[in-house]
Amino acid sequence: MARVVFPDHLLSVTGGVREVEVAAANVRDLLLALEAQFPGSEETLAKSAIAIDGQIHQDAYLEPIGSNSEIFFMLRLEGG
Amino acid sequence: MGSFAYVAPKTVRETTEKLAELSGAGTPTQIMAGGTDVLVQLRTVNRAARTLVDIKGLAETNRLDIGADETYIGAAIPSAVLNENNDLKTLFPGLTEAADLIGSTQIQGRASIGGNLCNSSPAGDSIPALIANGAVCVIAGPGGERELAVEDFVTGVGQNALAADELLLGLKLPNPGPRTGDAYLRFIPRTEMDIAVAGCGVRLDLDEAGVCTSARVGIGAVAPTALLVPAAAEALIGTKVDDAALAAAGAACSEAASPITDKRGTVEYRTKVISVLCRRAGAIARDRAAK
Amino acid sequence: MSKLHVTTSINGDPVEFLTAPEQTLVDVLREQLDLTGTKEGCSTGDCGACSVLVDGRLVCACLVLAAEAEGAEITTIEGIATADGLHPIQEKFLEHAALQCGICTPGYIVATKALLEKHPEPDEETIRYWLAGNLCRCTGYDKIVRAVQDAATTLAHEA
Amino acid sequence: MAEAKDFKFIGSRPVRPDGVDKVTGRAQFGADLNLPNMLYGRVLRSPHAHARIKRVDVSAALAMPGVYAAISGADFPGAKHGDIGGEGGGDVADVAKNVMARDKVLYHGHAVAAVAATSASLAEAALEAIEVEYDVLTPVLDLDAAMAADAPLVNENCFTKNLPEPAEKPSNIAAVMNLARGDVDEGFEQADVIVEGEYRIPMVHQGYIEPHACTATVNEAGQATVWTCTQGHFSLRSQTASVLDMGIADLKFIASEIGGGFGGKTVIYLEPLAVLLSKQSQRPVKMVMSREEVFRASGPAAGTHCRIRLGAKKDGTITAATAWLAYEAGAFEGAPMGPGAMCVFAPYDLENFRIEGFDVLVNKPKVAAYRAPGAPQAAHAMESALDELARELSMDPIDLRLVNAAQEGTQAAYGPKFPAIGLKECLEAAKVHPNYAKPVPEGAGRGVAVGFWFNAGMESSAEVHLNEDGTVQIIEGNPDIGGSRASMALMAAETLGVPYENIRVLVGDTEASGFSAVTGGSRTTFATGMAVIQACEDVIAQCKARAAATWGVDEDQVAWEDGQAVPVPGVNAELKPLSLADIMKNAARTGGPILGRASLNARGAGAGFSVNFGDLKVDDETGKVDVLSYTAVQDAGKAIHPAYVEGQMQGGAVQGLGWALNEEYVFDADGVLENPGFLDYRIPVASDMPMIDTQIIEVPNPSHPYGVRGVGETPLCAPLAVAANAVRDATGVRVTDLPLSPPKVLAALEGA
Repeated sequence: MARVVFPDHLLSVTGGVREVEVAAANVRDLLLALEAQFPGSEETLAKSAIAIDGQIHQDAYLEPIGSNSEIFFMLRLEGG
Repeated sequence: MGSFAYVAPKTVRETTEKLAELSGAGTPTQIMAGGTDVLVQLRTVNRAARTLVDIKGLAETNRLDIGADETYIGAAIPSAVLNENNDLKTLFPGLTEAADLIGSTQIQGRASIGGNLCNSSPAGDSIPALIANGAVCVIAGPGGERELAVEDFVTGVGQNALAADELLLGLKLPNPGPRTGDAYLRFIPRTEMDIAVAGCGVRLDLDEAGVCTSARVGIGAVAPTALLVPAAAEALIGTKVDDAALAAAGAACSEAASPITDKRGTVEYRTKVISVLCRRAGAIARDRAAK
Repeated sequence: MSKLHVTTSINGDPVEFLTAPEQTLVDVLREQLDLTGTKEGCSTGDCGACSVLVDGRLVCACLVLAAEAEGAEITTIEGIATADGLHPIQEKFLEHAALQCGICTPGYIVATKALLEKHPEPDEETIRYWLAGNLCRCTGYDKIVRAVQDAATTLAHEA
Repeated sequence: MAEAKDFKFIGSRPVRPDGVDKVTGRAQFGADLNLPNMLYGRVLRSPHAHARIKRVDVSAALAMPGVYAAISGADFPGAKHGDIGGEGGGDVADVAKNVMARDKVLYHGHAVAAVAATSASLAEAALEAIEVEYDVLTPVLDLDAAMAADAPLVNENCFTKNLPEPAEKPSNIAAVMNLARGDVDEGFEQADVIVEGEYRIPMVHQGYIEPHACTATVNEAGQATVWTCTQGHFSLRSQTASVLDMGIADLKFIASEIGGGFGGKTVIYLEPLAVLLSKQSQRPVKMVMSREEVFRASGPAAGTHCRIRLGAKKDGTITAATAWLAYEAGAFEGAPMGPGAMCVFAPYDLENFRIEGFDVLVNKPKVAAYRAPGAPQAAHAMESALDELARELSMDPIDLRLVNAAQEGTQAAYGPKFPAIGLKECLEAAKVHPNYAKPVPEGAGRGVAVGFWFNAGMESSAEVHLNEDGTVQIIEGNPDIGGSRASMALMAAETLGVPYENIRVLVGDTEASGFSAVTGGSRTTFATGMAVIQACEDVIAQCKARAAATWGVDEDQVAWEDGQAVPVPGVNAELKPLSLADIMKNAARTGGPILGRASLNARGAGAGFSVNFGDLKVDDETGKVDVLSYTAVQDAGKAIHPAYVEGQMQGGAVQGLGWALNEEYVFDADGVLENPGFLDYRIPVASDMPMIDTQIIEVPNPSHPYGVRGVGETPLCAPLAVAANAVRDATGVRVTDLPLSPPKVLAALEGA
């Protein structure tokens, strides 16, 4: 089960839940699982950046997720 | 809206007649030499159409004449040219330094002391140095020439004593004595390219014993016009221009100043810094005189 | 508003053009003569991107009326390289990566040419104060100064 | 993983392939295009910082001779909500209303109408004929005042986002953000020493020397071609399509050379106006901003108000840290408080921290990115506080940072664990750097600070074509601001094994190259470089197949070494190796032209750390600060073209020093910018600066074939605090606000 952590500004879509454990093979499955647990969350979470074991991804979808990966949802990053 | 025109007369007579004709017809007119102030204002603060009268073509505005006891500097000579004249730099280091501080190398390729003076900005770099050196303005009009002390030339922010049909031909400066020194310092936040937050020109004469026998102190950017500060001169005369005398002269400058707060500096800051500049410029002038 | 007819010389070629009295030299160079190598960053003489030589004197083309070009010798960036190749200043700017975006480079090259003609072996301070009127926001000036120093040494050897 | 092998081309300093045109004046920048029949466009800008628009009437202007088009907000399709796409930042409706005001003008200089005429002076005259009726409102200019509950509202329908409970009342606070970990109160309990600081920085500008400029031409079929100086023509195309409700296929964007951007040219300002004016007049329209317009109405960097509190043990270990970071957004939400909040503590391994970020509307231009957007302001606060902490503990400032430095495996303040990063290596290198050993000159002080930026990946495309003689043409979609064409050619030379001189690089327009995100986010060499490398690998695969066909062997019996197809050991040894030229000579018979391509969303952008230190002198009679020496140490992962990596470090340092010493937006009480020009908006000039010494550290980024990390933005983060800490060291007085202008420093000296 991967450990998934939500930052403060996303707590509004997870009903205040900061951390969950989710089994998912990739980001697509993770988002579907989270949508089931937190209806309506997919739209916002899909637009967030997501860090999987330290690697930050802006538009993750098919990235693999390990059985004990550490997942952080983050603000989408821009540059200048 | 009227339209722009550009004329480049070849003689003083042609110029004064043109100025009289234009002012008679009520046509807005602007004399230009290097144009580095005129064209900036044309693009920003004052876009009104006018006739530009370019005086760079006249012999009198380009003449540089170092005489036995007096030097004539044509109003239109670019400061870059002045700073290539070693005799002039030896005689008037402070004044040529001031001219050398006006803007970048590119600006100095065009900007003239006459233009700087006629623009009559409170912060014009050459003006305090001209005042310190006791410069006299040579003005030509339809009726002929007249002379005016430079400290009386600037009459207000951006205003001067020229009538609509007059032009500044040049400046006459008394040559320095054997033990005369002049210096000009200004304060700017960077090392180049800024308008002076405060500026101070000092010229003084020493006797053999190193006692100051005469002095003139001009300050800029700390009042609507550059000012001659007699009190500062008195603080130096009769002294060896030591730290105490310089401090007194500096205090006199702060006293004489009536600065404003704007995007370049505050009242308090300008009042303090003008005394620092006076002290430092006075020391340089003293060391140059003692040499 | 009648235009003035101006006869001048640009990079050694005779040129004639019509100009409005208040039009500036940079305007005519770029919009009428298609000499767009001279750049415009501010139009108030503060950035130096429009540096050109007028009768050998380094000036900002935005603060010179086109009408004042009458009978003058104008040199722009397009006149620096010759048939036998780049000028050493241009080569050294490339060699030292003394440009990144390149908008200030034409002004810098013309200004450096004027500098080295007046001061064949300038020290760092002379270079920096001479070029203080040429703003650059990308390089932090370091490599520009080194390129100018190297060009000076090269030109001194060739002279 | 890029083993530390020695490279053949990478790491060398060749002349850039596009260099000759840039030193001869041939290179075409935004304003350099003149088309036949072309009109000149000018914009009417609001004289008020905050007003309701009651009426705009352009008819009188349109009727003037020589005027062929005139538009105002009414000419734009209804702005719809939704993400603008690309990096424009924020909501389509906001970007659309920033391009041209609709019901309200929200900053002095906000575009209200525009005309196109046969000459610039005619267009200027036409602006005066446009009638606009305003209902002037009170402007909100001060960041703190804007946050007050009863402040006048910039936008009546702005409700603070991300609050625990949905906001009931509108506010100028567009969004809040919190990041926290551990127990901060407990942490402060354990601390032997606590320091606090409050820091204010005014709005500043990127200061690019080329004003925004574009030319648009729309044909009778409604298809538009737009030449523009931009960091990302694909992004500007999609923003323009959204704002004008046009199909992307009807918009061709051509990137001219760009005269500097630093994040400020990732947003549309003139492009939609030029397209509409050209559509209305059926003639090409050229629009060039004056320098005054660039300052008043492009995208400056956010002014900030930050508070930092740090608790630490005697040995320097930070036990607790809090940051309160308020950022000006300008007229529309979107201040970079998110990245700022994520960066403020990022370089450090902290157990207990709390970060609060605020995105605050004020009646000033809509802010845009400026090189690591949001990070320099946050780093100034944190690194200033750390300097005070080091003094309290009488520790060397580098040692204090070493004690707390993040490294591989550290849980970053913004969430995930760090992969391989180079902060410790930079700190160690700085500590033993000869300049750090030199004594601080008389009357001067030394400041130290750390810089950090995430660096971005995002999407890139590249094609590599082989010419008939085996020379190489790269086509990619990233405008070249800092020498990136040279880096692409070096990475291609290394991958293909062919000389750098044989390679040309084209920055293709939106019809010629595949989609690429902006040149920004320090991503170009990393992400577009990765696409170029993969496209080269595609070419190599095809060449090996052609060689196999030529030799009559299987493809897996062919290897690629030093730019040639060679038989693998054991296969017929007399086969002569085939170079690109050999393969291309025979290409028609073995399958036709060879063209490699790659498109990707680059993963694994490596974080970029820097350590800077500098000696600055203060004239205690005038408060003037002079920079005596400056040293920048930065981890580039792998420096592809070291001269251009040094250039980013030197340019960023001088921009940072300008920000610290002299640069600021000075507004009057009515919200009018008083210094919209290079005379009084003082960026550093050549004579202000010493040489900027650089040292490149190379801790390879495992996710890039050659170990590349982005280097473009980190350089701006440390210099602000280096200057502040050096002035503190020199004078004994901590000036917390920027800029460290002479009046402010003198007042602080006299106050002490």
